[in-house]
Amino acid sequence: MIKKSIALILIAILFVAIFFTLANDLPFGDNRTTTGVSDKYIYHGVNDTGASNLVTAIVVNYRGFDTLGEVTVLFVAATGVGAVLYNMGRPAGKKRKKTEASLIVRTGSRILFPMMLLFGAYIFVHGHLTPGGGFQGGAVIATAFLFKYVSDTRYHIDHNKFTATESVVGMTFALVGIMGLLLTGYFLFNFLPNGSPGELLSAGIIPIIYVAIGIKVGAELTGILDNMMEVEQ
Amino acid sequence: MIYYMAAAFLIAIGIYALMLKKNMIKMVIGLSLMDSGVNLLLISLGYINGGTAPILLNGVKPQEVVDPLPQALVLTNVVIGVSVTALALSVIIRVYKHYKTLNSDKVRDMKW
Amino acid sequence: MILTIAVAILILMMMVFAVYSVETKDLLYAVVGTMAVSLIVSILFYVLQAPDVAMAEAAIGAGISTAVFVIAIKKTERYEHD
Amino acid sequence: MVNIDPTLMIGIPLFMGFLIPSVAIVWKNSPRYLAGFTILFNLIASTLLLIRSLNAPVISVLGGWQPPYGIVFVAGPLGSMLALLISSMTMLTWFYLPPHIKEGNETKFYMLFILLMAGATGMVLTGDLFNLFVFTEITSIASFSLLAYSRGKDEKEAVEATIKYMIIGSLSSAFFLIGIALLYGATGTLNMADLASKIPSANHNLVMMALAMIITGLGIEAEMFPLNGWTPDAYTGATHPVSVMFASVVVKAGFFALIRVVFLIFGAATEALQILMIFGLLTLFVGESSALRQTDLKRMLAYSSIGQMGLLLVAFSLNNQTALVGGLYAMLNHAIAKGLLFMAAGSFIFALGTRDISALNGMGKRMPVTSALFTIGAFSIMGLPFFGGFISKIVIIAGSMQAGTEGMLVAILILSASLIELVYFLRVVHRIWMREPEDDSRLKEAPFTQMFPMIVLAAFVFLMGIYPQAFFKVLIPAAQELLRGLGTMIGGA
Repeated sequence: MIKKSIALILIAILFVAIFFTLANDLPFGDNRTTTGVSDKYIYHGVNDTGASNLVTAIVVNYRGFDTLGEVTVLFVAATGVGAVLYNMGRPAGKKRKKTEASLIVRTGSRILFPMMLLFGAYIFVHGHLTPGGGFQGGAVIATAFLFKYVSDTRYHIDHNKFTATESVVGMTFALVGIMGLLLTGYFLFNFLPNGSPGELLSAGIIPIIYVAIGIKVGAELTGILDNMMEVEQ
Repeated sequence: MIYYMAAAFLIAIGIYALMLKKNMIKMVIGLSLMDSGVNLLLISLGYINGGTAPILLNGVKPQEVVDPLPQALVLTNVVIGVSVTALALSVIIRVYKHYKTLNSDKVRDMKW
Repeated sequence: MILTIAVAILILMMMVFAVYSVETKDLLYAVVGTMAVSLIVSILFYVLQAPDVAMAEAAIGAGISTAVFVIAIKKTERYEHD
Repeated sequence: MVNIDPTLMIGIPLFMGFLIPSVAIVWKNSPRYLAGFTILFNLIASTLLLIRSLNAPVISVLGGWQPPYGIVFVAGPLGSMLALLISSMTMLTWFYLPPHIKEGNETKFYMLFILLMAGATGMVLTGDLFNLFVFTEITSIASFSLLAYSRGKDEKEAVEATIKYMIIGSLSSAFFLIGIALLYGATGTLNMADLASKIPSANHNLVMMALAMIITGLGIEAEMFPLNGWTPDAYTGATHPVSVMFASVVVKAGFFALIRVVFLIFGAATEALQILMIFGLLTLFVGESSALRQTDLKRMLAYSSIGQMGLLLVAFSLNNQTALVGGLYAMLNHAIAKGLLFMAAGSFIFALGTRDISALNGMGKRMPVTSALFTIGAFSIMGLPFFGGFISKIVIIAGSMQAGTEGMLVAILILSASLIELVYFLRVVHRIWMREPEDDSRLKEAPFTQMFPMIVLAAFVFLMGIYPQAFFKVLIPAAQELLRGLGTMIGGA
C-alpha cells in the first residue's frame, strides 16, 4: 500500500511537471519554426528534394539516415521475434484453430486480398505527393496478409520467399546509400534528378526508397505476425 | 493546451500501468499508451495556430504550414513503438510457456 | 468553436478508454480500449494537421499492434488474476 | 592512406545484416563468416578512423545536407576510440562464440550480433540527438533479443530478465524522447553542436527538465543506481558471449552517450555534474557491497560491473582533465578486463556446469590457463600494480585531489570502495589457487579459438599496466575534446 501511494504521488508530480513545463514555456500553437532548422525545410524543402510532402522530404531525404535506422529497428525486432520464438512453432500441416472461417469471410478475402495489396502499394508509391509512405503502405500490406491468415486456417507464408524479398529490398536501401557515397561522397545523397514537384516520377531517390521501405515493412510485419501466430499453445 | 493535457495524461497513465500493474500484458499496454502520449506531445509541440498540413500541393504556401520536423520524428517513433511491443509480447509468450502465469510477482524474484 | 468542443469530447473519451484499458480485468477488452485510444490519438493527429502520422498511427498503432496483442493474449491467457 | 568514410561503419553492417538471411538459405554456415568479415571491416575502418581523427576530427555529412539541417557523423579522438573499442571487442567475442550459441537459431544470432555492433557504433559517432535515440533503440532492441536467445538451463532466467530489461528500457527510452522533444521545443534544432550553442540562451527551466529526462533515459544503459535493477539478472541469464557484449559494448556505448549529452550539450552544467556525482557514488557503493554478498560467479561480476560504472560516473563528474583521462582509462580497462573476466567465467561455467563460486575450489589445478587469465582480469579490476586498473585508479585519485576538499572525500570513498572490491575478488582468486579441489580430475581447457581472445585481452591488460603512455596519447586529446565541448570543435560547420 505504501509503495502504491508513493508511486501514485510520483506519477502525479510527473504529470504536473510535464504539463506545466509545456504550458508555461512552450505555449501551444506558437510559431517556433523561425528560430530553428524547420524554416529551411519549409521554404526550401520542395526545391531541395522535389517532394511536395515535406514530412516525406524530411523522413527520406534530410533525415534519411534516421529512416534507415528505423527500418533497422523493425528488422532487428522481426529477427528478434524469430529468435525468441524459435522452435516453438506448431508441427507442419497442422491447423491453427479448429473452426474454419465462414464462407463469406473466405470468399471476401479472395476478392479483397489483391485490392488491399494494391492499396498498400498505392500508398507507398505516392509517398512523396500525398500523406502516407512506406511505413503506412507496408502496414496495410501486412494487414492484407493478416486477413488471409484469419480466413484460411491452413495458410502460411513461404518463409524463404519472404526472407529473400526482405533481403533484396533492404539491400536496395543500403545500396542507394552507399551509391550516394561512391558517386558524391555523401552517404544517402540524392543522386537522381528531382524532376518537377507534383509528378509521380519526381523527388529523386525518394520513390525508390519508399518502395523498398514499403515492401520491407510489409514483409517484416507479416513475418512478425506469422511467427507469433504459429506458436503452439 | 488541451492537447498537452491529453499527452501528459497518457504518459502518466502509461507509467501508472508500468509501475503498479502486475500483469505483464498490462505493462505492455501501459507502454503503448505512454508511446501514444509522447507522440501526441511531439505533434502538439509542432502545431502552429491556423496552420495546415505540410504538403505543398494545391496552392498551399510555405508560410501557412505547421512544423514538419516533429511529424517526421513521430513517424519514426510509431514504428519503433510497434517493434518494441511485438518483441515484448513474444518474450511474454515465452515467459508464459515456462511459468504458466502472466503475473510478474509469481515469476521468480521479479522485483522492480 | 465546434471543433474545439468536438476535440474536448474526443479527449475525454480517450481518457476514459485509457483508464478502462488499464483497469479492466479482461485483457481482450483492455486491448480494445487501447485500440480506441490509438484511433482517437490518430484523429487528434489529423486535427493537428499531421495526416502522415495519423495514417501511420491508425495503420500501425491501432491495426498491427492490436493484432499482435490479440495473438499474444490468445497464446497466453485472457483474464488478469490477482 | 585509404580513407574509409565513418558512415560505412554503419552502412556495411546493415547491408550485411540484410544479406545474411538470404545467403543462409543456400549456404547454411555462411552467417558466421559473413558476420566475421563485417566485423573485420569495422575493425579496420575504426583503426584508420582513430589515426585520422587524432589530427583533426573527421566529419561526415549524411545526404549532403550541411548541419544543422541534416544528420552528421562526428568522429573526434574520443568517438573513434570508442568505435575501435566496440569493433575490437565484437571481433574478439566473435572468436569466442561457437559452442555457446548452438541451441538457438544461429543465423538470427549473427544478424543481431552485427546489428548490435552497428547500433553501438552509431551511438558513439552520431552528432545528432534524435539519431542518437534511433541508434540507442537499435542497440537496446538487439540486446533484448540477444538476451532472450539463451536456451537450455539458463532459459527461464534469461526470458525473465529480458522482460524486466525491456520494460525498464522502454520506459527510459520514452523519457529520453520526452527530453528530446523539450529540447527541440526550446531550441528548434536537433544537431548536437547547434544545441550546444543555443542552449545558453534558451529557457533555463525547460533545459533543466529536459536534462533530467535525458539523464533518466540514458542512465539505464549506463547502469546508474536506481535504474540498474535489470543488470544482474541480465548478465546472469545471458549466454556467456552476450554477457561479454553487455559489459564491454552496450554499457560503454550507453555510458558514453550519457556523458556526451551532459558534457557537450549542456556544457558541463554544474547542477548536472553534482547530480551525477551523487548518483555515481551511490552506484559505486551499492554495486560493490552487493557484489560482496554474491555466491553466483556471474552475478558477482555483474554487480562489480555496476560498481565500476559508478566509479566512471564519479571520475567524469569531477570535470577536470586528469580525472577525465583517468575515467577514460578506467573505461578502457573495464571494457577489456571485464570482457576477459566474463569470458574466463564463461569457460569455467561451461566446463563445470554451475555458476556457484564454491565450485571453483582448486580450479588452478584443473584448468590452469583459464584460471591464470581470470586472475589477471581480477587483478586489473582490483587495481593491483602492473595492471591497467592500477593506473586508472591512481589517475582518478590524482584528479580528485585537484578538486579541493570535496575531492579529498571522493578520493577516500573511491579507495574504500576499492577495498571492498579487493575483498570479494581475492576471495574468488583464493578459492581458485589455494583451496584443494573436491574432484581432482583435469577439466578440458577451452579450444584455441576461445583461448585466443582471452590471451589478447590479457596482453592488453598488461600493456595498459606497464606502458600507459601509449594510451595517454589518445586519451588526453579525447579528454580535451570533452572539456572543450563539441561546439568549438566543429564550429559552425
